[in-house]
Amino acid sequence: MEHDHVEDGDQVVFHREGWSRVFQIRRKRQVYLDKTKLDVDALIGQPYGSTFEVDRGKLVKIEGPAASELSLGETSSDTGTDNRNLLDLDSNQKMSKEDIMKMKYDGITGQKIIEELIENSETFKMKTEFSQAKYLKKKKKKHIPVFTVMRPTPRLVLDIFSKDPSKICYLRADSLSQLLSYSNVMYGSKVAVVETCQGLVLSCLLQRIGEAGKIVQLIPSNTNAVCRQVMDYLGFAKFMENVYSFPLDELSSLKDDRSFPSLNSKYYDKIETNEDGVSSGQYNITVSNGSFCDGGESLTSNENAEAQGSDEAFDGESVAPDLTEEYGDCGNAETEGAKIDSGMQMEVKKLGPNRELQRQRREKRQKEAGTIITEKLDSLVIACKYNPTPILMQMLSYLHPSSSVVVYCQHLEPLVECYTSVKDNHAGLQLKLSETWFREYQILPQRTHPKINMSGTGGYLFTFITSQSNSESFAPQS
Amino acid sequence: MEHDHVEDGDQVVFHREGWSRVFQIRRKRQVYLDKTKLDVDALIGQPYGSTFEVDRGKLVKIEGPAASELSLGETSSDTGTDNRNLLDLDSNQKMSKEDIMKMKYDGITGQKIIEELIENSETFKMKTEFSQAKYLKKKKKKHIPVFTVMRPTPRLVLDIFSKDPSKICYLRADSLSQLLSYSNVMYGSKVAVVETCQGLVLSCLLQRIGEAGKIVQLIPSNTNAVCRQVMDYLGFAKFMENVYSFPLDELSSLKDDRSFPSLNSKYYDKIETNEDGVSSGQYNITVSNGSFCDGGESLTSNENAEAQGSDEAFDGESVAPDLTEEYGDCGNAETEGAKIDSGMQMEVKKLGPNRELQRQRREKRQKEAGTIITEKLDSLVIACKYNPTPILMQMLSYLHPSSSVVVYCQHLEPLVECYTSVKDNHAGLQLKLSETWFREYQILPQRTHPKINMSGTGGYLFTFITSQSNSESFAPQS
Amino acid sequence: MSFNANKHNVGCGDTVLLYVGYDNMLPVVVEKGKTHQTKFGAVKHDDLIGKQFGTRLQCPRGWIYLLRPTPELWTLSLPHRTQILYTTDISMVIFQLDLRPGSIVAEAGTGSGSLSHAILRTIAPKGHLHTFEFHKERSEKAREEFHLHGHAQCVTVTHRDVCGEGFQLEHTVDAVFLDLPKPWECILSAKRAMKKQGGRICSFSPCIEQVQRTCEELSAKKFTDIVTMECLARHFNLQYAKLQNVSFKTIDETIDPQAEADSEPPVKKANVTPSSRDRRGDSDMHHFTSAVPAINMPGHTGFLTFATLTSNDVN
Amino acid sequence: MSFNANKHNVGCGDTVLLYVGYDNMLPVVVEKGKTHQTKFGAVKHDDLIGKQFGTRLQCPRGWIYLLRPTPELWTLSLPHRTQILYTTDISMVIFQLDLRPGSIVAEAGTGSGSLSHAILRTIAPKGHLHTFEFHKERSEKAREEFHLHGHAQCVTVTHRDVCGEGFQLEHTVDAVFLDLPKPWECILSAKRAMKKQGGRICSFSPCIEQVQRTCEELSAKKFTDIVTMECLARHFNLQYAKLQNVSFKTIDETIDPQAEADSEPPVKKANVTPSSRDRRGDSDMHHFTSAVPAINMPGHTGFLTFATLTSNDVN
Repeated sequence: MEHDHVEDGDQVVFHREGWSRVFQIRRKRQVYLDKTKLDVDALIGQPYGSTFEVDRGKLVKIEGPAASELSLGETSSDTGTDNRNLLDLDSNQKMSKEDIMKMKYDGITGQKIIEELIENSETFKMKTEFSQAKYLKKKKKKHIPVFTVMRPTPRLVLDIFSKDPSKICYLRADSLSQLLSYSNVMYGSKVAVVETCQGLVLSCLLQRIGEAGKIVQLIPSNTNAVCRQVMDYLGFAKFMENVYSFPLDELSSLKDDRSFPSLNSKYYDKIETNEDGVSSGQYNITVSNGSFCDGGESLTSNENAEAQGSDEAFDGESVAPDLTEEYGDCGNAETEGAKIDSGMQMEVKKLGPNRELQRQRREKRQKEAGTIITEKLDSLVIACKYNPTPILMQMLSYLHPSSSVVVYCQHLEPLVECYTSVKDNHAGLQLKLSETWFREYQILPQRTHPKINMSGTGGYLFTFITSQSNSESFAPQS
Repeated sequence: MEHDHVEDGDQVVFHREGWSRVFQIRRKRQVYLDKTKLDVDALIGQPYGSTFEVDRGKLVKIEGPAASELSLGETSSDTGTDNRNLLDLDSNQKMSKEDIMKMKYDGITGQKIIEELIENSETFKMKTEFSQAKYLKKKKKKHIPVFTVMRPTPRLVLDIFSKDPSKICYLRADSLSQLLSYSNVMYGSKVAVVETCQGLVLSCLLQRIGEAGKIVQLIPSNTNAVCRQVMDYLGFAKFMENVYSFPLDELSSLKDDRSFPSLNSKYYDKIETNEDGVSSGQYNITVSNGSFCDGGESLTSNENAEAQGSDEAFDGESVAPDLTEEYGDCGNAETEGAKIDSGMQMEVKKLGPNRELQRQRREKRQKEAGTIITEKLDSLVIACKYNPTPILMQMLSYLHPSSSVVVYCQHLEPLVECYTSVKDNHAGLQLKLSETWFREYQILPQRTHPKINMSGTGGYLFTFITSQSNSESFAPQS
Repeated sequence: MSFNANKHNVGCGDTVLLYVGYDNMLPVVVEKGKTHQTKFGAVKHDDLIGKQFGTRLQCPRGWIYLLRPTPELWTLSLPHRTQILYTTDISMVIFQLDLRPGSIVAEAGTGSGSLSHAILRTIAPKGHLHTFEFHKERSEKAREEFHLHGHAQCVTVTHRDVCGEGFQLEHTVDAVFLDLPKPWECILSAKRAMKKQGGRICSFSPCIEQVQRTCEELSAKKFTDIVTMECLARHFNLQYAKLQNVSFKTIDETIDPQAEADSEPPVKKANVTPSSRDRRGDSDMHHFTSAVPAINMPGHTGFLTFATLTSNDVN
Repeated sequence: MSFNANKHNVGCGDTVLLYVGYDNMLPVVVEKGKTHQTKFGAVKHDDLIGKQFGTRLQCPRGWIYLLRPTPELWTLSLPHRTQILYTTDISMVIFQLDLRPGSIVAEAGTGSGSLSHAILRTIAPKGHLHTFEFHKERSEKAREEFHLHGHAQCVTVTHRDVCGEGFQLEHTVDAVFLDLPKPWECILSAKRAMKKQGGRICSFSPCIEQVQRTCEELSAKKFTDIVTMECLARHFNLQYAKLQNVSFKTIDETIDPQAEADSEPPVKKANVTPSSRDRRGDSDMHHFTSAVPAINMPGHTGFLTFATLTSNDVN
C-alpha cells in the first residue's frame, strides 16, 4: 500500500534537522517555503528520502552526501588558536547585505555565497576551529535551503509545531510519547479522547489502534469547532471510519436507556460506507488557532489579557500569522496562487450537495459512538484547553476497570485537581503526576555538551489505572 | 587568627566525598562515628587537611595518597569482556557476613578485607572492567572508613544535613548559594533574617557581613525556640555581638515612636561588652527538630498527618533519632561518656547566675535590634517553615528602596502568594521566581555520565529589589 | 493473552498483576489449583478465574486489586535479569523509531524484555520483533515470557551476540534498537538489516564516550539526522502541606498603656502568646495542597541516540 | 563606590542602573552636566545626584527606577566583551570556593567581569582578587570598571595568558577560578599559587572533553574531592490562566421529552449552546494562578568542576 516514491496527491514532509513542513504534492503546484515560492512538480516520482536544494524557485536533487554533511572545502583548515586578538566589530565582514541579496538574485548558490563570506571576513582565519565551525553552521542554515523529502510520521509532524507549541498545548515528544504509552492504546483498543492539539493526539492514537479499534472524540458542545489538521498531514482520511465524534454535552443522556438503546455496533459498521468518515467532518472545517490557556498572560501585561473576551481569545494570538504562512497549504493558510484543494477543503465541498443525508449520517454515527461509550472503553486520553477535572470525572463510569487513563495539561494546577478528585473518589490506582526533563546534546569531537537552548516545559501528565471501587470478597483460605 | 593545626576545642569536620560530620575536639574525648566509638585525642596538633583511617577505634594518619586514591593492587587488571556468562547468585561470594565481621573484630584493615572479598569472588575476574570498578567502589566505601580533617565551612556543614534535608528546609548548595547572592549581603550590610534552618542561613550571612555588619534574626513569638546549631559548627560564637534577635510580634510597636525612641546604636555598642552575644542565647538553648512543612504527608497517608497536633509536628519526625546519633556532640545529641561541654551548653550555665542581669541585657539588645530595623535594612532573607507572605509584607517598610529581598521555600505555592502580594502592592522590581536544576557528574575514563541519583528539588526562590512606590517627577528636558 | 486489548476477564494461563500498593505489584500466571501468598494473605488462583480485570479482592488482611498487565505495569513488576529500560525512555524510543502496527523491528539485547513488551504492543498483530540476546539463560526466559503473554506470533528470540555475529537480517526491518556495551560495532550490520526504503535506529548508552563513538560510526555509515537526547521523569507527590502563621500584634495591642506601665519586657509578653495559641491547634496554620517533586529521582538512565537511514543511503 | 553597602544616595562618579523594565537596565556613570537618552525620554545626570537609590523617576514617556548596582543586576546589564557567567553558576562558584571576607582569589580569565564583581563583593574589604586576562583591551576595560566601582583596593588586573605564562603567584591564594579553553594547562601553576594550608579550585568548561582532561590533570596533581556539576535556573512566569469549562447537561435537560419529540438532532441542539454561553463572557472559565516554567531556558552554560588541595598535597 505504501509506495516508495512521491506520488501526485501525497502529503510530504520537507525535513531538515529539527525543522519540518508538510505539503500536499500536486502537479503544477507552487508552495511557499521560508518566503520563497517553490515549484514542487519535480518531486513526483522521486524516492522518499531524497534530498533537495532550492535553487531560484526550483528543486534540485542532491546526490551523494546529505545536506548536513555539505563540506566547505579547505577554508576551515586555517585556524587561529584562540580569540584573543579579535574585536567584535561590524566592519569585520566586507560584504554588505545588499551584496548578498544581489548574489541570491543572480542565482548564486548558497554554497558559493558562504565561500564568498569567508573570503571577505577579516577575522575568520583568526578564529578558533570551534568558532569557525559555529560560524559556518550559522551561515549554512541561512543560505543553503536544503531538505529531505520524507513520508509524514507523528515524529516529523511534531516538528512543524516547534515554532508555535501553543497550538498543540505545548506537547513535546517526551510528553506525547508517554501519553501514548500510558494510554495503553493498541491494535483493537476502544478509546475516548478529548484533545485540542490540532488532531495530533487523535492521529497518533488512530495510528496505534490500526483498522480494528475505535476512537470516540468527545467534543464540548460549547465550542465552535475542533481542528483535526494533523489527520490530513498524516494522510489518515482512509481511517476515518474508526473515528467518531460525540458531544460531551450528551454524555449524561447515555445513562437513559430510552434515548440510546444499546445498538449493535457491528450492524452499523455494515451500512457505513468508506466515505462516511466525512460525517464527522463537521468538526473538521473551522480551524481554531485559539489557545485558551494563553489567554492568561504574565502578570506584567495582565490587564491586557483580562480585557479580551473569550471569543477573542479563541481567535488566536499574535504569533499565529507568522505561522500560518509557514504551514503552506494547510487549513486556513492556503498559499496564494495555489489551487484550493487540501483534503479538508474538499470535504467541505462534499458536504454541500445533500445536507439532509449528511445530517442523517451524522446522527447515525453519533448513535454508534454512544454505543461504543456505553459498552465501555479501554482507555481515556485528555489533552486539551478545557478544564479537565469535570470531563475526567464524567467519563470514569464509561471505562472498564483496569483501564488506562492519561490526562495531559500545559499547567500543573489543573492536574493537581484531577489527582485529588480521583484520589478522593477512590477511582484509580497507580496515580502518577509527572513532568519530564528533556535535553538534547551536541555530540562533536572535543565539543560535546548539552544543547545551549532547551525547552523549559513540555507540560505535565497525570496517569492512573481505573479500579473497581467495591471489593469482591472471597473466602480466606483455610 | 586561624591556626593551621587542630587545637583543643576546635570544631572539626570529618570529611569524605559527599559526607561530613562535625565534632568538637577535646582531649580525652570520644565520639561516635558511623556507630564506632572513636578516640579523637590523636587529632590535636595535626595539620588541617590530614587524612585518617579508623583502625579499631583509633585514628591512624595516612601519609601519601589520599583516601579516594587508595589503590587496589593488581586485582583490577584481570577483566572479562562482558557479563554474558554471569548469573546473579548469592553463592558467587564464598565469604560470609560472619567471616567479614570476624576479620573486622580481629582488626584486619578494610584494604585487606576487600582483597579477601575479591579473592573469594567467583565472578569478579569474569566481570567487565566497568563492573569491577563499580564493585570496588562499593566495597571501599563500606569497609574503609577514611576521612580528611577539615576546618568547617558552610559548604562542608551543608553535607551534614544531606541525610535529613528537612532540617534545613531542603536547602541545597545551589539554592543556598543563590540565596546568598541575591540577598546582596556583603561586608557591613544590615540584614534581617527569618530562618528555621538550624542557623545555617544565619551563619552564612554572618560570615559575609564580617565584623562590620549587623544581622537581626526575627523570631515568631508563638514559637518556643529557634535553633542555631550551625553557629557552633562554624565556631561563630565570637561574632555573636553582630547578631540580634527581635520578636516578629513586636514589629508593629516599632512604628510607635513613644515605645521605641530612635536610639543611637553606637551609644549602645559602647556599653555592650564582648560577652553579650549571650543575650540572644535564649533562643539558642532548645533544639527544634520540628519540620512544619513535613506535617503534610503524601495524600496516601494523609489521615495520619492531619491527626497530628501542631505541637507534635514540632517535635520532629521519625528520622530525627537516627540523625542525632550521627551528629555526635551537637546540641541535644550528646554522645555517651563524653563530657557535656559544647559551646551551647556553656552558655546555659552562664545564664544561670544572674537572671535579672541577663534579662536587662536581653532587653537592651532587643531595643538595639529595634533601632537597627527602624533605621532601615539593606537586605531581607526568609527561609523558614512559617508562612512567608505576612512576614514579607510586614517587613517591607523596614527596607531601604533598592534593597535585596530573598524568600526561599521548600514549596512553590507559598512563593506564588509572595509574588502576587509584592506585585499587587507595587512593592518591588525584578521579581524572579525560580528553581534550580542541579546535577552531578561521574567523570571517569570511558565511564562519564551524569550521576545515577539526583535530588529532585532544592526548593524555590523568590527574589526582588525593593522600589520606591511614589515617583519623584522631575522636569522633562527642554 | 492478558496483554490484549479485547481481554477483560481472567482466564487460565493469563498473567495477572496482583496490585498490593503503589508501584508494588506481583506478576502471577494463573494456574488451576495454585495458591499465591501476598502480604495481605493467600490468594487462590481458582478464585481469580473468570474475574474481571480491575476487581478488588478482599484478602484476609487487606485489599488487593487484580490488574490487567500493561507494558508500563509490567516494567514495574517484571523479574529483573538485567538493568532495564523504564517507561520514560521506552516511550521516546517507540515514538522516535516511528513504530506502529505492522512495523518490523530488530532489538539487541533483549535483556529483561521491558522494552520488548512495549514494542510488541505497538507493532502487533502484523508487525514483528526480532530480538537478540547474548546471554543464553536470559534469551530462554524471555522467549517463555513472550509466549505466555500471547506474543508468540510477533516475536523471534535469538540467542546470539550481534556485535560479533551481526543481526543476519537482510533489508527486512523498519527500525533497529541497540542497548549494547559497544553499539558502534554493529551499526553496519544494523544498516544491512534495514529495509531498502530506509528506516530509523536508536542506541541507548549510559556513558558519553559510548555515545561519541556511536555517533561517529553512524555518521560514517551515512546515517543522518543524528540526535542525542536524554529524558528524565520527575514525579510530584501531593501533600496537604501546612506552614505556621506567625502572630503579629495589631497596633491596638502594641500601644496598650497597661503593658508599658508594667514595664514587663516585651520578650516575656511574647513568650506567653504561643502556648495559648498553640492550644487552639491548627488555627495558626496556613494550609495548602502542594505538588512536591520527589526528593530523590533518577538522575540518569542513559543517552538515547536516534538517526535516520534514508533510501538514498541504504547501500 | 555605589556597590558598597553603606551607600544609599547617588553621588558624582557613581555607577547607577536605570531600570526600564524587567531584565532591562542601563548602566550609567553619573557625571555633572551629562544627559542620558532612554526609551522613556532623556535623563539629566544632575537630577540624579543626591537621589536615594530605588527612587522612581517620572520621565516624559514613563517611569524609570534608579537602582543601586548589585553584582546580580550588573551581570544583567554589563557590556558584554565575552560570553559571561550568570548568577546561578556564579553563586555556586563563590559558595563552593568557600569565599568570605578576607579571601585571596586568583581568576583567569577576567572576561567581562561578571564573576569578578560577585567575588569582590564577597571578599571585600580585606581580601584580594588577582584576575588575569589574555586579551589586552578587555583587561584594560575591566581595570577601569573595577576602579569606577570602588574596588581598586581589592583587585589586581593583569594582562597575561596564564596558560602559557602561569599565575606567577607563590602560595598566596585561598582559591583559584579557571574559565579557559584549556584549563588543564595551568593546573600546576594554580597549585603553586595556593596557600600552604591548601585551598579550593574551580574550573568552568562548556564541553565534556575539557572537563575530562581537567579532572585527569587535577587528579594527577593530587587535588582531591573532585566533583563536577551543572546547575540551571528554571524561571517561573506567573499567569492568570483560564481553561474553558465544558458544559454538561443535567439529567433533567437530557430527558426533556420536548427535545425528543422534535427529533431535533442532538448535534444541532448542542451547537446552539456555545454562542449563548459565550456571550456571558468568562462565566464558563475555570480561573487559576499558574506558575508556568519559561518555555525557553538556558539548557547549558558549562560544567563546574571543583576540587580541594589539602595542606598535605601542596608540595
